[in-house]
Amino acid sequence: MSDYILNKDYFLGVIDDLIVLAEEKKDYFSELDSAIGDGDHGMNMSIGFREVSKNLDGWKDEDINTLFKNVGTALLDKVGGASGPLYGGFFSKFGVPAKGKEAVNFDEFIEMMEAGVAIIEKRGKAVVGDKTMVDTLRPAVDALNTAYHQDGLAPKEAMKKALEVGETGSDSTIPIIAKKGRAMRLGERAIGHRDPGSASSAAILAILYNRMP
Amino acid sequence: MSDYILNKDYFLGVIDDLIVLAEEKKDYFSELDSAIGDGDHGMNMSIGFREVSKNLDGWKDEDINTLFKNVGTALLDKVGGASGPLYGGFFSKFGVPAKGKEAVNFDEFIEMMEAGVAIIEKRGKAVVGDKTMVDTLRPAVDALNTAYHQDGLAPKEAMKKALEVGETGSDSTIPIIAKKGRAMRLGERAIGHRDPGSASSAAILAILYNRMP
Amino acid sequence: MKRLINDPYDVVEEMLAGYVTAHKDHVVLDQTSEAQGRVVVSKTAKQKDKVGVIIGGGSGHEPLFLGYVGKGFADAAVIGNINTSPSPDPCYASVKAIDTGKGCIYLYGNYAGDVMNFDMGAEKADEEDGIRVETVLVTDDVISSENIEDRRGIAGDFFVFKAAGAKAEMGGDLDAVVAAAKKCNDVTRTMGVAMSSATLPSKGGPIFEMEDGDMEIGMGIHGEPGVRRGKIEAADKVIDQIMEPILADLPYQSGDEVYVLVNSLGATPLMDLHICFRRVAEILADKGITIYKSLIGSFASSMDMAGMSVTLVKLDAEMKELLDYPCDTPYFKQF
Amino acid sequence: MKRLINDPYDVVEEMLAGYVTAHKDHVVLDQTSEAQGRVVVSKTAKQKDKVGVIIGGGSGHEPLFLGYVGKGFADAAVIGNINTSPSPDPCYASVKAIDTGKGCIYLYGNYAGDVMNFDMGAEKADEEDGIRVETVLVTDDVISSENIEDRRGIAGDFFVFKAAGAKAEMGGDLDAVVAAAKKCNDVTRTMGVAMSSATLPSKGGPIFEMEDGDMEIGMGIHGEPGVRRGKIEAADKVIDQIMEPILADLPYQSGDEVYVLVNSLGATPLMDLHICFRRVAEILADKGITIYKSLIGSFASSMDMAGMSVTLVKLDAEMKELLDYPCDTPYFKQF
Ligand SMILES: Nc1ncnc2c1ncn2[C@@H]1O[C@H](COP(=O)(O)OP(=O)(O)O)[C@@H](O)[C@H]1O
Ligand SMILES: Nc1ncnc2c1ncn2[C@@H]1O[C@H](COP(=O)(O)OP(=O)(O)O)[C@@H](O)[C@H]1O
Ligand SMILES: [Mg+2]
Ligand SMILES: [Mg+2]
Ligand SMILES: [Mg+2]
Ligand SMILES: [Mg+2]
Repeated sequence: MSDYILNKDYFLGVIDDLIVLAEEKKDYFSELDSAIGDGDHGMNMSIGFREVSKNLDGWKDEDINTLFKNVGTALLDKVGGASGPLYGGFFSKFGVPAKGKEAVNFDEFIEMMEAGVAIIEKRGKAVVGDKTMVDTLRPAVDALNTAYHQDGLAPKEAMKKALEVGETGSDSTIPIIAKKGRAMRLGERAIGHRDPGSASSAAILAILYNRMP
Repeated sequence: MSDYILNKDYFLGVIDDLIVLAEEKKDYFSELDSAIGDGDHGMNMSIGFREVSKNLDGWKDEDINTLFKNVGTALLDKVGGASGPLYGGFFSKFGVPAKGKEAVNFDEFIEMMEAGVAIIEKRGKAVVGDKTMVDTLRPAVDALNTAYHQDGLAPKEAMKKALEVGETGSDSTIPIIAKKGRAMRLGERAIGHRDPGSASSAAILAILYNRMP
Repeated sequence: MKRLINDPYDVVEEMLAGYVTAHKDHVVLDQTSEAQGRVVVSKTAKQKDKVGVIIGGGSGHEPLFLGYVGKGFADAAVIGNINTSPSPDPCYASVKAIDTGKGCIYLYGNYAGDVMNFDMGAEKADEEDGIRVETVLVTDDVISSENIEDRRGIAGDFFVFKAAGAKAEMGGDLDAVVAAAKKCNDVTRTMGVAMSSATLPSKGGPIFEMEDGDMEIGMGIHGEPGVRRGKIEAADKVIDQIMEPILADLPYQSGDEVYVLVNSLGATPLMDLHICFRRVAEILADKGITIYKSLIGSFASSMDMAGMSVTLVKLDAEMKELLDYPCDTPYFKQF
Repeated sequence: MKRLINDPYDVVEEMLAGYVTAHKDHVVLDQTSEAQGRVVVSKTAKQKDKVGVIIGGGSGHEPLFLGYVGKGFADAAVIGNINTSPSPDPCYASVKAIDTGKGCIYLYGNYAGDVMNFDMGAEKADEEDGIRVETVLVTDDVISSENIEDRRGIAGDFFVFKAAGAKAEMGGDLDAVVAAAKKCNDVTRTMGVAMSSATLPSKGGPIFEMEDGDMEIGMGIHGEPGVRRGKIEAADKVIDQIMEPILADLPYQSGDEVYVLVNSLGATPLMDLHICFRRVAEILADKGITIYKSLIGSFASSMDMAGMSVTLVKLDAEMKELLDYPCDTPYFKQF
């Protein structure tokens, strides 16, 4: 057990960065979605995080669990589509291991990550190799676990490793066909294009990493 | 009275040239109509003269009157719009002074021209200055009369004069507003554009002139 | 060009062949030689003695005109080439096809070409068959002229045809049908905006060039230029500019009732039309004008032109009865 | 972009505001907080005890879905953002708004996002209110997968919804309504072609670039890529390429009867649709397949996308009865 602590300021900072990300990468995510989907992944993220941004002030005194439950509910309610329930689920479950808390240690943080990714897998029924956000997130969380618990890396180093693995996971969606989501009907035509959800997931990992003390 | 004769070969040659004109100038006439009308004057002429072309072989043994009545009826039936009844009327009446004849002298030819233009004026109720085909045809026919009967020019010279006056008449449609046809609703916005019907009329005059022996 | 056609010289004939097959329960094509394959006749025509209602004009405005042939609306439509009035013989043939001895009415938008051709058809019906044919021209486009009788007919056609069709179905004589059509035309005003040209099959391209992002206020449904060109603005601002001349053109008072048509010229989606309608409704509510009913869709198009128009019909009890009267056509049903 | 909108983030709310005002005789917007302003409810909902029929999906396909809410068709439509499934709470709210104790059916096109959200809505209805909600996914797009259950739903939605709506109106129980919807889906096949992308309001431009003069066979109604891109060909050739996979996918014999829908994705005019229909009819006649009825227009769009689709429904007596059953909605009426 370490004395490495991620407090509410960290998580509020993450949410701030997510709000900025959703605006700044809107066109990029939509562009990726245009090639193999319906061109709205950026707009979906933007709609969701605008709703978060609108309400965030009222949530700042809540514990980490309630804070992220609110974020998740905002995404779930406002976005729809595939990414609404998936990211909505991610954030709704992300806070659960931090119930009633104002700060978490790194073990708890890893539990949070696992809880978030697990609900995405459950709802979307996708596995690694299906060309979805799971291709980023599952290997990243597994790497986080291994790096921290097995290889004994320091928290931020472990998260750096997770990010790298997640980014590689996103890259790995490029040369393959899709087995889930809109792109699954494209067959060979999906080859050569990065999955948009895998890209937004990698960007979320980057924020979680960059904000770490 | 002169011994200058326009025989059926002349008129058949004119019809041949009109068929070629309608194809070759299709885009030009439509282009003019795009600016101040609905962009179809070339297509209308083409539809009409394709019908003439399709049936012409069967009409070649008819007298000049029947020949042109058939041309006029083809235009009237197939074209519609403004130019259908106007040019349809022109050709239907053009042959009347040549009823039962295989050739006409130049007096008769002038009567034919007058008959054709008169029905356009009657049907369209336009006068010179309204920015229509009348701006070409009325001054041209008047000039033809004057040049031949008053100034004593030779037939082909008189027709040359008529063509020049007709072309000037078409030019005169450019700087004015329209009082008839689709362009009448444009007010000032019609200024600077040649009336498409005045252009096709000038082209018809040119054929009548060029084919003259 | 983004059109699905075969030979551009065949578009009208092929469209009609498709139309009468698809809508065989409602219409047939007049087979007489004079009709030239251009007269769409209601299967209910001549089923009872009534004034014959004939509408028509150029093609490329579908569902106008042929879409409104059927019981309680028009008995026949005469179909011209694209953007071009039909020729006189089909106009004449349509009378022969539907007259039951009570005379006929020609209804169409006020364009020089249509007037010449239909007038010749009416003359022939009078001279050859002694059938009385009256004409009412639709002149709803407020922006096309100061003088009402010089204005052209656009989406307001729909209402004028509907009113006349209802009056005829109700058993009105020719004078009464003419009066109903005129009355409806008198209270109907339209104005439109275009954001692109239609694609002319013969040209394989647009009638005229329009920069992407430009709009033209007051453009006609054949692509005739409008009153001014500018950058596309927010929907609400565009609607404000359309509503102002419409409302200014007829005296309106608080408490008046209107029928509203928000019409797509082709490529403007129902999403945008409803956003625009929302603004129309706000403006009318502001002025105390009540919306009796609304129609939102493509009722008078210009093929694939991007753009729309707003039509208001000022209502009284008679006009409501006429516009509400049942009818059954392929593109407008009301029971 | 050639669209008439205000703030792109407001398009759906403004469209709905316009919609419920324009079609106030037919629908209301559910005012509960769970509905989030995204549930369009028929005025006839709950008027009699019957199975509740709920349709829905992303916006931008109008008149799908909201246009088919009304008597004898759908009791409610749940409306998502553009090209995006609605979220779970409105799906749930729609059940609460219309259930009469006989259970409800969710009907929508087979897309991962829709399945997730509607499933969560159904779970909530079961858990919180014990209301049974069944789901039938529409999978009519022949070209989208070899496996029927992986195919997406496009214009065939219309028929599947109609069949279920009729069965519910006729008094069928939930199992019967599910069976009717499934049976209709089993005999419905669609294929489409696109010649442009729709304009995404959020982007102010097309979802993807397409060269003018290109077409994409098999493209989805959200702009999902199709099976191949090529130059636009003559309408008859394009229809031949569409009809072949449709007819090959279900066993047809001479003497079979079909309902035909030739659907515009937005910017393809009725003129072209009828030219295309003409070819469809020729092909069917060649094979001895009889056209029972035809619909030609924009029934499931992709905003201003240029393109069209052909849908065939293979009919038996039951399917005819269901599809002919009276209904009254803003965008489809049958009496
Ligand atoms: N079944 C699934 N499981 C996991 N992720 C999925 C699934 N379906 C889609 N996704 C992810 O969602 C992304 C698309 O999100 P978005 O464009 O916002 O939604 P939509 O596909 O409804 O338009 C895809 O790129 C993919 O990463
Ligand atoms: N009332 C009229 N009198 C004389 N010529 C007219 C009249 N109306 C239109 N025209 C002529 O017809 C031409 C347009 O012909 P065309 O484009 O073929 O028909 P439409 O206007 O029906 O599309 C105009 O350029 C003008 O010269
Ligand atoms: Mg998407
Ligand atoms: Mg013209
Ligand atoms: Mg014309
Ligand atoms: Mg989407």
